[in-house]
Amino acid sequence: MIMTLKLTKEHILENILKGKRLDSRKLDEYREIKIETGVSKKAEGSAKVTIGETIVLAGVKMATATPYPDTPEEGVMTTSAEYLPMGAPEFESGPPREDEIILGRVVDRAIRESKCIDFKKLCIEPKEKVWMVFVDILVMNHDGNLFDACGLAAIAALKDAKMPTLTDDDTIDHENLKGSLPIKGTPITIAVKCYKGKYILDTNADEGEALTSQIIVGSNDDGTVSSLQKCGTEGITKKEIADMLKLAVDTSKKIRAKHFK
Amino acid sequence: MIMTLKLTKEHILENILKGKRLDSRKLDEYREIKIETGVSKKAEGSAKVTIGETIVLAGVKMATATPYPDTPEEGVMTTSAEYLPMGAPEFESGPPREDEIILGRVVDRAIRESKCIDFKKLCIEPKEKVWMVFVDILVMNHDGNLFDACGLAAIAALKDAKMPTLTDDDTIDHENLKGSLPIKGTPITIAVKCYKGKYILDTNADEGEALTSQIIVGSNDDGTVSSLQKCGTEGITKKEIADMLKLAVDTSKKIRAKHFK
Amino acid sequence: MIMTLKLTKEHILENILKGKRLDSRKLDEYREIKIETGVSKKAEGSAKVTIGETIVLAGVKMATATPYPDTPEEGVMTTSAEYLPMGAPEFESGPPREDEIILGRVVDRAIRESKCIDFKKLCIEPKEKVWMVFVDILVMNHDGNLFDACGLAAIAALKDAKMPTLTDDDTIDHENLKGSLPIKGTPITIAVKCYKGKYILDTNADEGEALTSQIIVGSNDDGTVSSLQKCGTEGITKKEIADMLKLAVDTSKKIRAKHFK
Amino acid sequence: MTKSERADNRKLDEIRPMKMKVGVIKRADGSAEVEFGDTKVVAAVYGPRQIHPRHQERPDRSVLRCRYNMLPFSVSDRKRPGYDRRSTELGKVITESLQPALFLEEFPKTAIDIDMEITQADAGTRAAAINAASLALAHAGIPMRDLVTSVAAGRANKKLLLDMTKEEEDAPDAIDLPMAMMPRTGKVTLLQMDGIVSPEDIEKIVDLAEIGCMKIYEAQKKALHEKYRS
Amino acid sequence: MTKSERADNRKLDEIRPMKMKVGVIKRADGSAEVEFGDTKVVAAVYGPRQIHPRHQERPDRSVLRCRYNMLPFSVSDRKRPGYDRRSTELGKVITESLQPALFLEEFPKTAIDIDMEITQADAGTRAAAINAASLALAHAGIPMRDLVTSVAAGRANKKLLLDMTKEEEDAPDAIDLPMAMMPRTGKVTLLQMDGIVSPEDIEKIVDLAEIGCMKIYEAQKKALHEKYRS
Amino acid sequence: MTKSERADNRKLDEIRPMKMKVGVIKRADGSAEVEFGDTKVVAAVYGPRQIHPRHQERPDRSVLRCRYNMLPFSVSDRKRPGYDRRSTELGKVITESLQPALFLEEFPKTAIDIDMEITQADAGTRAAAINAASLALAHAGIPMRDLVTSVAAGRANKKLLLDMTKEEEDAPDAIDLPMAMMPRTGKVTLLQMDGIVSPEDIEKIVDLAEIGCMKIYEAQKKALHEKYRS
Repeated sequence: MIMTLKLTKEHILENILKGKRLDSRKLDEYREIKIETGVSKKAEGSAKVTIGETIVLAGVKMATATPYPDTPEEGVMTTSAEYLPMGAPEFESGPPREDEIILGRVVDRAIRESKCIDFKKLCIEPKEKVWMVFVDILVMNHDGNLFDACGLAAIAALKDAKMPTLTDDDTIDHENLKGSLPIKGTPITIAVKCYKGKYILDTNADEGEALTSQIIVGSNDDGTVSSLQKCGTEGITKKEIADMLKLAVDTSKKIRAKHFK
Repeated sequence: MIMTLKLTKEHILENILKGKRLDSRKLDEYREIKIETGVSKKAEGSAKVTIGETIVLAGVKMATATPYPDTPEEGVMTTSAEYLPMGAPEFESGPPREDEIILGRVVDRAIRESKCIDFKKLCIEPKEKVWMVFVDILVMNHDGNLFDACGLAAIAALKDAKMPTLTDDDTIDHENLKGSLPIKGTPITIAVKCYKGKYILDTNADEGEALTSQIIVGSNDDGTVSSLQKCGTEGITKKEIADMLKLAVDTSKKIRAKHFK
Repeated sequence: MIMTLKLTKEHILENILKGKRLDSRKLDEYREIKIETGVSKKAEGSAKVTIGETIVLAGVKMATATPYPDTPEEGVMTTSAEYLPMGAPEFESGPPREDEIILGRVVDRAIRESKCIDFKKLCIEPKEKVWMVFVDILVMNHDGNLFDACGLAAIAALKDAKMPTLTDDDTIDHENLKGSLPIKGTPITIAVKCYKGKYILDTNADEGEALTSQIIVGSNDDGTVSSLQKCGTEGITKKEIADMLKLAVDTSKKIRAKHFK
Repeated sequence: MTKSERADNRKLDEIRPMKMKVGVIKRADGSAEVEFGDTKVVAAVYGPRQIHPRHQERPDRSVLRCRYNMLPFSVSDRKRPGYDRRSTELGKVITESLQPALFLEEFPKTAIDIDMEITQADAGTRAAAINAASLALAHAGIPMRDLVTSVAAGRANKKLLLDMTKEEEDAPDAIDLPMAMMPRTGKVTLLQMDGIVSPEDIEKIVDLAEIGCMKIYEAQKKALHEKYRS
Repeated sequence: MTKSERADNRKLDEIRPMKMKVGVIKRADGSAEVEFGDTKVVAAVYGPRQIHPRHQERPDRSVLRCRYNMLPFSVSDRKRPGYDRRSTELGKVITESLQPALFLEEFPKTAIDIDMEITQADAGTRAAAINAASLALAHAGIPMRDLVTSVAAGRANKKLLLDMTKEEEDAPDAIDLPMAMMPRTGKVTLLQMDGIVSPEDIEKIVDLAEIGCMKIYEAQKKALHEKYRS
Repeated sequence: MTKSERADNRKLDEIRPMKMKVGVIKRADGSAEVEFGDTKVVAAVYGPRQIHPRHQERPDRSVLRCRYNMLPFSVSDRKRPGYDRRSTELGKVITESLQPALFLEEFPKTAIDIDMEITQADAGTRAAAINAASLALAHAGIPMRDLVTSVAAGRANKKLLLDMTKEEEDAPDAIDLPMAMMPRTGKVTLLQMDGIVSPEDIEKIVDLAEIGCMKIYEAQKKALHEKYRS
């Protein structure tokens, strides 16, 4: 899948300038996206997202915690992404690498900043006890476009999740679930890569090696944007920013319409 | 003590096939076992076990802790084994290695699964406060057969231990001890090595390098078995399992009779 | 600044035997010392100390904590020193190195053992809640004599510190400060190096590489000593100890008089 | 009580519904997904390949390295990511259960890495992981003496049982004996046990586990055939 | 409300009082201290130099490594020393914001290390850190295509603002957009954003940030001239 | 009160009952066990030997590495295993106390490793550890200028005392001064102190510690003779 030869990289770039891709997709064309929910019975919510050969799992677990002193009546969420060693030959288990941290934080911000979760409703007792939502995202097979895949998996797992209940002696009953998480809307994360004025969506692993400049856009049902992050070691112009923003918002609408009715 | 030459290994194996050992012991013959208790005054209980040149120290300390939610009226025990850097040239201090973890966990299970400790009696206040028993086992000189030595040291230290008391303001008084731990019976861990139909007990360091296949059996006063673990990279037959089980149980009876009246 | 050539080291040592230094200071002469306080608005107290080109920052932060069981009515203090990567080409970020740990612990002891802080006054509620004082010392540019610089920065930051207040719901208000920390006196840490009967103060980075034997003395306003530590891989005589002690106490008096009226 | 009276209506020597699928992780050299009832595991193999860190390299053989990992949401109370003592132990005993089937001396100076991820845990995770790893090794084309096949047998409520559920494992008299073997030679390559039992009963439970292994062996071979037929 | 009505009486497109000083850390190859209002940062550069650990070495270029670190007392509640996820992320995005300005291929097999220490934090720390790092690189004599210059713009209380304070960032409708650019070419090298906003408003905020960058660029050049005049 | 009035009836300049035994850890190149009252320590030496990790190697000398470790059950409240700041500090100061007695330049590119394990702690553990390490070095046949010998002296309840107990260390006016020396030359190789005291009293306490070191030196020599006589 990954051809490490320099030739491949140059070949990919030459084709993109002509508006072509090696797998004959258009520059803004996605591979097939599949979203399955409820894939792990032990999780409060879970989702498996495949985009082409890329496979990502996300699971939601809940626990109780003390709220932060500055938001004594709000629940908390923590999102992290991890590359499983099985996901690619170059992944190895160990402390979280920069790329994993950024992946987790970008997905986290897209969800958090969209304010789609009503954290006030996750308060059990002000100042004392709130629900803590863990979103764990695992990359099982890496064939590119992890930002889109992880963002979709996270929001799909959150929307799939049911609330656990508290027993009389205040322990959590993970079997007896009741109602969904308080979520409104579907924030979606889209990575748009750019190369000499061309904009490319859903890059596979080889393309991702060749194309590093990108912005990742988290946007909402109403077309607003709630998070933005540029990655890569090349500068981009203001015009490119505006174009890529528009492309990301439009693309998120299509995906939302198709996969989250 | 450890001769690393391949010759040594072959020499050991050839002799074993003839039923002989380099130090002229029989295959099922132990080196001298010595068990001293009360070797560290600061510990609630302690024991030093020597088997030939192998030296192992175990100490018991107690603290208070919150019980696990699923056993709100039971105390807890944690057992760990560590190779001290002094124990052999190849030991180095650092994070626990696989072998140390398995050594600690096998000894832990032999004691825990025998149910010799009445954890209910280690409850101070249900759901709130129980006794936590720490068993720390240290390998001071490694000349083989660490499973037997560590198992003996752990149970001897537990049987030697006295309960600390709680002061009026709920701190632990380690000077004012009162009564033994609630222990019945003497689970004993025996490692039986096998090589082409021969069963060997109490291997020294050189023999241990040459012979890796073994089962470690935790057994009790009444001849029942409460833990079992195969180690080593060779398969064994069902007949060998049955033979080794019997040998382990018989051996544990002899050691129990001699060292724990 | 650091000349790593052996020649430099020998040159430094030859000169010291003649009572001379490469920068033409006398053996007991300091470079210029500057102490600025209030250098970080977010800290409860802070100080920047420069001695020649050496720059050290110290900051005090306070938090609440549970007291130690054996001192249920006393606040606690923790002091640590860290080499910032910017401080010298040989510093690298990572786990604390031996030298950093010793630097932090020597400064901590000089302050703690002088009993200049009245820890009883840092009790909020006996057994339950006390103030915890964090003193963080950072080496920003290392041109020698870190013990003196860090000791001065720590005590200057502590004397600069104001107490935060507690809000009605027991959170800390770091904006609303009230009164100083309960500190009496000014313990000062002086490192005296010795070489063949010569005593040298305030060594720069090159000199510090050449001269490793030293004692570090923490002393007080009344001329008493409250901490002492020998460092370096050479032995010293009893007479040298006595001489160096006296030199350190006298020097601390001069510095105290000049910089802490 | 009849033989079929288990909470899930299985017979005493019946294995939970199994699913096995080979070739689920495209980037890996070999992979498989295995389900036993509500226990699910994915295993993937990389290798033989260059070994990092290099000091682990052996001049005369390949080094087999197995990682056993539970995903954070595979259990009721979230599991903190990262190694713990249990997973370290299981990585080691699983390595030892698979090694007898491999010809490591044929691939000197390399590593064979197996990553086993438990995606849903309901008893028998180590046996499921071994079965999946064994399929993934075969799928990777790594030469093997035999498939390694694994199941736990044990006792609950005075009955000897095959492939216990979490519920059965919680019985007051429960004993749990996970075993792995190479069916062609009958050699046992993993054997662990917890719980008080007589040596005679251990032999019966080992026999029961052997029966289970034979059934699983057939299922493994079928899964491999399906992969290569398609 | 007039345009000048911000809590600190600044105009909407006004930057907080700036101080920039080059050459503050003698041991380093280059260094600078930068203040924006109550935010203070010191940056120092070492390199190009030999790289440790050696496996990070690249045969065809220098490796730029940026550390962003908040001192424990730079914030209200003491920050535990050591890396956290936020500082790891910022180290990475700051690296990417500076790299386009450098000629890393001219120094193969070396590292260029930048240490940025936040001594006092009141919003805009990453922008201040980039400005300081850029000055430190220039001071170290490392060839650059352009200075990199950075500021955050955003929205608070329905107004679009430049260089927000911590107070402004806490407004219920706040959005914060830190940006870095190379002024000569107008290429944006860092862009992040949090908070709900329309794509059109993003464009306006980017324009505002660009105005800020131009002002900071002048201040940076002045600070370098002062250093070299003296 | 007479001079002999200490809680344990010792004289002010009397050392607690000592036991010293050489050669207690067979695998080590040298070893010793030392007791001072209720303080017990075992020390063992490996080396000169190849050094790992290799980057610690020095071309012109051996590297002395000392580990000081308290066993978890050597103190009243269990000590968590693993390094802490105190044990790191003690490892370093003990290294510096022993190094002056060794000829490290005779064993370039090697390590000499000393492991000191406190099995029972009741004051004076670092002094006991140094005495044991010194015996272990001699037992390992490593050439030394002199044995290093160590004891703590100090003050409690207004009296200057040798070899204080934990109880004495807890007196409100306590000062504790651990010292090590090479008796033949009188060179002090370790000196630490905590507690408020005049410079004049420090000199007296150092004199007292010197007296203690001389007594311990005799005991060390006797322990070595006993080992080699037998």
